[in-house]
Amino acid sequence: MSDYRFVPSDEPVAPFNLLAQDGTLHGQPSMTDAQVFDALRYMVLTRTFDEKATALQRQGRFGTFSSVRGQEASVVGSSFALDPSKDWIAPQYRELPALLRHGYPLENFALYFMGNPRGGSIPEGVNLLPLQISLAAQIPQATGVAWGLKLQGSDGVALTYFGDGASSEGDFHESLNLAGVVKAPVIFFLQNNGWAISTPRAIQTAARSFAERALGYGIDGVVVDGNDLLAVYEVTAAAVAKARAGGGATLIESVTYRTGAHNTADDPSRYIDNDELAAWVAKDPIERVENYLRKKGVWSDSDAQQLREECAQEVDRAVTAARAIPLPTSDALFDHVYADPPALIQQQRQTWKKREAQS
Amino acid sequence: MSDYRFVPSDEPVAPFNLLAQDGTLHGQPSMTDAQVFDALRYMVLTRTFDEKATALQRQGRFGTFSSVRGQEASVVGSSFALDPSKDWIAPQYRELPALLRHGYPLENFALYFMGNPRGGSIPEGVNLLPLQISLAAQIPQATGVAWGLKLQGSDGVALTYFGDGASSEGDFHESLNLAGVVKAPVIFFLQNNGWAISTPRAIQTAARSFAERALGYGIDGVVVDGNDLLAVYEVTAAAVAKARAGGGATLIESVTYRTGAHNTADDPSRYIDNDELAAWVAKDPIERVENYLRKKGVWSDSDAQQLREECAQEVDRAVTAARAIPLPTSDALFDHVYADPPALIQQQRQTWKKREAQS
Amino acid sequence: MSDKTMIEAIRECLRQEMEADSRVVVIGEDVGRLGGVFRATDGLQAQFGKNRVVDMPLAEGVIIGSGIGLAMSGLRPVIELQFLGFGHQAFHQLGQQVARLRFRSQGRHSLPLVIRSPYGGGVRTPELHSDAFEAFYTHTPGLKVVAPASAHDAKGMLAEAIASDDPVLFLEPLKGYRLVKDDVPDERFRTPLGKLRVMREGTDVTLIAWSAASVMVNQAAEILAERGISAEVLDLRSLNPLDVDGITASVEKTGRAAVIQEASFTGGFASEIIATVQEHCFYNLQAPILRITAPDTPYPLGAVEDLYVPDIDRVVNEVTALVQESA
Amino acid sequence: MSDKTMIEAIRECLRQEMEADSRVVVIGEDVGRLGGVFRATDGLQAQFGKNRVVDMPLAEGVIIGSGIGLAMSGLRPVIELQFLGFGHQAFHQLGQQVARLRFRSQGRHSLPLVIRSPYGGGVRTPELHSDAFEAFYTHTPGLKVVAPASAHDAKGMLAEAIASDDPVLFLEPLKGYRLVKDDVPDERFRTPLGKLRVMREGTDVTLIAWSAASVMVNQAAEILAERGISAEVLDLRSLNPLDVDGITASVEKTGRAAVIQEASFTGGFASEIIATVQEHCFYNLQAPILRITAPDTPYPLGAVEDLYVPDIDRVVNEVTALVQESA
Ligand SMILES: Cc1ncc(C[n+]2csc(CCOP(=O)(O)OP(=O)(O)O)c2C)c(N)n1
Ligand SMILES: Cc1ncc(C[n+]2csc(CCOP(=O)(O)OP(=O)(O)O)c2C)c(N)n1
Ligand SMILES: [Mg+2]
Ligand SMILES: [Mg+2]
Repeated sequence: MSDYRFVPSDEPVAPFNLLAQDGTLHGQPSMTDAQVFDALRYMVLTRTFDEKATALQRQGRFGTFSSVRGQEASVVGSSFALDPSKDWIAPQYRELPALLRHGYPLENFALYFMGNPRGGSIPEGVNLLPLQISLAAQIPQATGVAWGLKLQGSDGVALTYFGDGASSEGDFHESLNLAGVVKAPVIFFLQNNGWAISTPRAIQTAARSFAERALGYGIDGVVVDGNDLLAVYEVTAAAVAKARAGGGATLIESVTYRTGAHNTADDPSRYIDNDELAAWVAKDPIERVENYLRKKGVWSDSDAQQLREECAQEVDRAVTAARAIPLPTSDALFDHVYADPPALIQQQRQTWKKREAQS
Repeated sequence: MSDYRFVPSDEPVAPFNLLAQDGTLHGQPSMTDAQVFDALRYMVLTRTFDEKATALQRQGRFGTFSSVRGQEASVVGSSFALDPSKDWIAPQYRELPALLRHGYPLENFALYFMGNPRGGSIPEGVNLLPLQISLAAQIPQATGVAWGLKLQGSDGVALTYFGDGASSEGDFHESLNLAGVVKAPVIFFLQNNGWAISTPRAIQTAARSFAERALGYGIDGVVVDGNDLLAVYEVTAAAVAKARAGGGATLIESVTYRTGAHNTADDPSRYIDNDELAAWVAKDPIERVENYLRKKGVWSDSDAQQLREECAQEVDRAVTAARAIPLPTSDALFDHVYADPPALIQQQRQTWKKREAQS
Repeated sequence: MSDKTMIEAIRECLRQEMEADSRVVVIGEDVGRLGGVFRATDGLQAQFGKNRVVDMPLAEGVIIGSGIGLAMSGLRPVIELQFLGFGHQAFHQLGQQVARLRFRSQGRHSLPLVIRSPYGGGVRTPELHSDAFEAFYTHTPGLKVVAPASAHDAKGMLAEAIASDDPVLFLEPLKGYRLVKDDVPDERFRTPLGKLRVMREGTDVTLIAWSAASVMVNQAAEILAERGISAEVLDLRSLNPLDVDGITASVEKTGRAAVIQEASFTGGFASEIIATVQEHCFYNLQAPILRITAPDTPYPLGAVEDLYVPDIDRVVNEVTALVQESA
Repeated sequence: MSDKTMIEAIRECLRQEMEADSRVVVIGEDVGRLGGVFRATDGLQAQFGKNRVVDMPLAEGVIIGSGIGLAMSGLRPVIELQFLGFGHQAFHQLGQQVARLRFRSQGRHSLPLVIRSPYGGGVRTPELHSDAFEAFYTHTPGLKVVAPASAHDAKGMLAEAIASDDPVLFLEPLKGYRLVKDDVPDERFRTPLGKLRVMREGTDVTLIAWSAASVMVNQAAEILAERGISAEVLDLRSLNPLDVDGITASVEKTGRAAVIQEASFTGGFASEIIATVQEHCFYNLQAPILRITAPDTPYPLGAVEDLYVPDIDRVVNEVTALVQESA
């Protein structure tokens, strides 16, 4: 860990990096080739999903949603450092591949963004919090989960995703501070993707880096190149290992870029700088991994082609399955609100059912 | 400023200090003797008030309130760096001498803690926010005041007081971050007095110092010996000068100690460490200033005696005046709630008046 | 006069008030370059500069809290809360600070502060974006709460709110932003707070609503009329101050009342209206006052929101039953 | 059985539930070494250690938010909010997260979480410490809200809340902590939520209250009895779930009702009760339902709080007038 830890200094911190865009390696990654293949699959799968869902949304056949485009290495690299059987994820809303790897079905994600409450359903045993729309609200919760695991003697950790925008909320501060005090095994994974809707990073904070904030909470902070799958994995795995060993929390700032729109309702041409965008598109994280594998001689055009075909099929399957699910009835308003629903709510359920039957 | 600015380093920061407890000087203070005399007066005045009000409270003749005991140098030194004609103070609740110097009458303070709403009244022209009970809520407001002064071309600044406890609230983070972004001329004056009621500093945060947090907002941070009047003044005056000149915000951590109870309802014997307390009582800020003046040969026992007599008289006058004010009527519930009260509230006022007349 | 959508009326009001008074500043998330996620502030930063139309860091607490400070320093801030649901993040500033500053400082600090926020459902927004949370704010003494349903009122009441020395929470029906369109004067004008608007006169029953629900209820009244039921429709527009006299006069005339709200059943502002009506019109009432609301469950995702928010059918059916059963 | 003050009953309940279930943990400001500012948790840290009774940094948002996480991880947290007014700082966690987690995760995550908080006035606390803010939480679907008035109920209902898989806001009348004293079983027991308590039977009028107001109203009923007015006093105890049947049965019998709350007038929980009573008992009511509340102003400083909070005199006078005018 000590290699990446944010060490107070008067110099701005350069993000930790292992892989150049052309696939050249700068250090010793600990990800195996098998892991990289698997990771690449999640990256391409969600890129495929993003493209398909965006197209469907334009035709009015899908809801508004936020794609992970451009941030795939950041999300996949970090989630690969977790053990889904005992570690937890508390997501924001832009981390589809992490959810999938952790066990959340793609079909549910599609269903959720088609507006069906059932889409929110998290399978039993999947250690996941719901998608979070109320920015930063998941950060205290992740801290609590991690702390609770520790109190109960588990060596599981919690990792929470959130954006540069969300980091300005008070919940960020309160959580990192508590994590420092109780030494919670939590990884605060801040995706600095340059934007919060139309608000650029420079308006979000005057800090040189977000990671520096870790100092003020007595936890470790790191900055990593978020478009570098290997580096993100490396840093996150180190933070996870430290947390498991009782070393407490880490704030990881993953420097990346949202190369798509904020969501399918957003028009970034109103505010985005085209040159900046182009520069980041040129750092595409999927290309970078493929360049790496090609350089190693373990990846060919036909491998790439086959992967894309498989992903297209998987996405089609999930979307078709989600679309085949009938529209929910009024019961969907009442299910799961309470473990033990008050009489008044039970009566309302009946009233709603009756009204539905009559119309 | 650069002498005190928190410079990132791997070493813990030692608080900036000018004056040893025995009155020996370690540097070049910019406070004049006249200022020091004046400051000492505020320190002794409020110490006198605290003792009197505590005694009255025990007899049931005064409300629960929080004394500034032990923190007089911290509060007085910082407030002396302000120009009441254009600078603003946003207090917490433990900064009586700063309020007095800024123009708030001692009588109002007494009235407020006797439970009379009129005590909250701030004279026109006094640039003060109300006492803040909802911890940290004044910090965003101070940031807004400072920013507003700047937007309107004034060179006034705002200074806000808050405790180590309050610094854990989200409002702290959101405010310092905004101040960094808009370069608001605001001084965040954090009084680290070791305690938040019974919660010690070590449970409040794992950070080495609170001042380090400044880095994460792109503003300056300083740690100062809060029992050293000259040092506190020096550091605050530098922060004020910087803010006036357009240099933005500063976080000042004033390291001091609450040598009294949290408030008159609190029983610190349940949680306080007696040795720690004794060590801090030995650093009494009033004694330190008097030692300094004595060493300079400008202070005698009879000066000290006279000052205390004057202060006792002033406190008596204020408390007597406050006690002479008749108990408020039900109008006090309705006055000043709205600039333009809704009809319903006007009717309620009449109803309450009528009921009062009948009973 | 010209036909304007609600969002156009709001934007025009902001522009004109900013032109007329240089103390008026606009702050919020994405209000500058983007012109707001609903474009209410479109063009304002280009016209008035970055010091008067400010994109803020993403933190509702300090957006409201610093707005309080801006107001104390002499400005007249108009804050855009991106969605009313995120008022929860600033609830301590809204409920304890904004609403009480004048009282706590015993009149030393006025708070000429407007908080504009889109609210309400019906347009398939994500979770936590659609709830009609007005009842939290109408139970907050010191805070005025306005919820217009027409473009005309949106312009006139926003101007009034900006001119007010009391803080005003200004609720905009996001469903109505582009759907609602009516005649609005081109020049500046003000519509006083505290008077309801009779949208339609009637004799059999008084239907009471505000914001987007008023529009829906008025359409329902049309259908009721075809069925021979003459409904008077009141658009409250201003929730605090509340036009108790206006409500009372109508219910005394019709003898029946229904209150329609988007919010969940228990403890919504409808309950307040009902408590008030039964107090003032007890001896005129021919039937219990009807409450048409969402159920006591959280606002759901888009595919079922039409089952959640009261609609024309429900109003028509339930009001018909009310009138027939008490005929 | 033995006489216990309310604070003793609460403390005993916490201790016994912690002994019975090692998943129960207590977190909050000053709950450890100090035992809470009202001593509700006195002795618990000494008995159960620092991992089960935790002094937290001063930040209500993360106290509630991390409590959610503790619950998801398998514990059963009991959170002390030092005063209910500071729920505002955590309002986003309470209103949008605590109340909705089960719904948002479609049943994946239960939330066995209790938030205890002293509330209400009458004891000269500082600003923002005394407001009766229950109405914010009764308008929050998914959150149960309990407000006992006796030591017996405090113990039994707190045990029930801790056993519940739904989140419960448990409101404790700080005025009653030491003043209220009644017979409480020494062993563990549970009082189900959702049933009101008839404090006194009567025939002329139903007086409805909860928490500290119940105690006061019951004393007023004594005086009313001396004046020949027979009042039935209902202590609601549980606000959500609400015992609508119990309320209805009483008002159907008496034909008159008054609701008494400490909170300000507009939009308090009293309005909800009135809306409900007029719906269910319309044809039994002989007079408008009376509302006895504080005015629509912020809770004031101590020297005038007795003018603000409803008291015995007001209840006696206003209820007498109600009964006489409609006799
Ligand atoms: C508390 C809160 N405030 C405002 C919003 C509206 N909103 C949705 S996304 C967004 C920007 C988020 O930016 P960031 O956290 O950087 O995440 P990104 O979208 O870049 O992944 C905003 C302002 C919200 N959802 N929640
Ligand atoms: C938001 C909020 N939470 C809790 C409290 C209760 N409370 C009053 S003072 C206090 C401790 C404050 O500590 P600190 O900020 O360090 O100030 P100090 O009293 O030491 O000057 C607490 C918890 C409060 N007033 N406001
Ligand atoms: Mg972002
Ligand atoms: Mg302190």
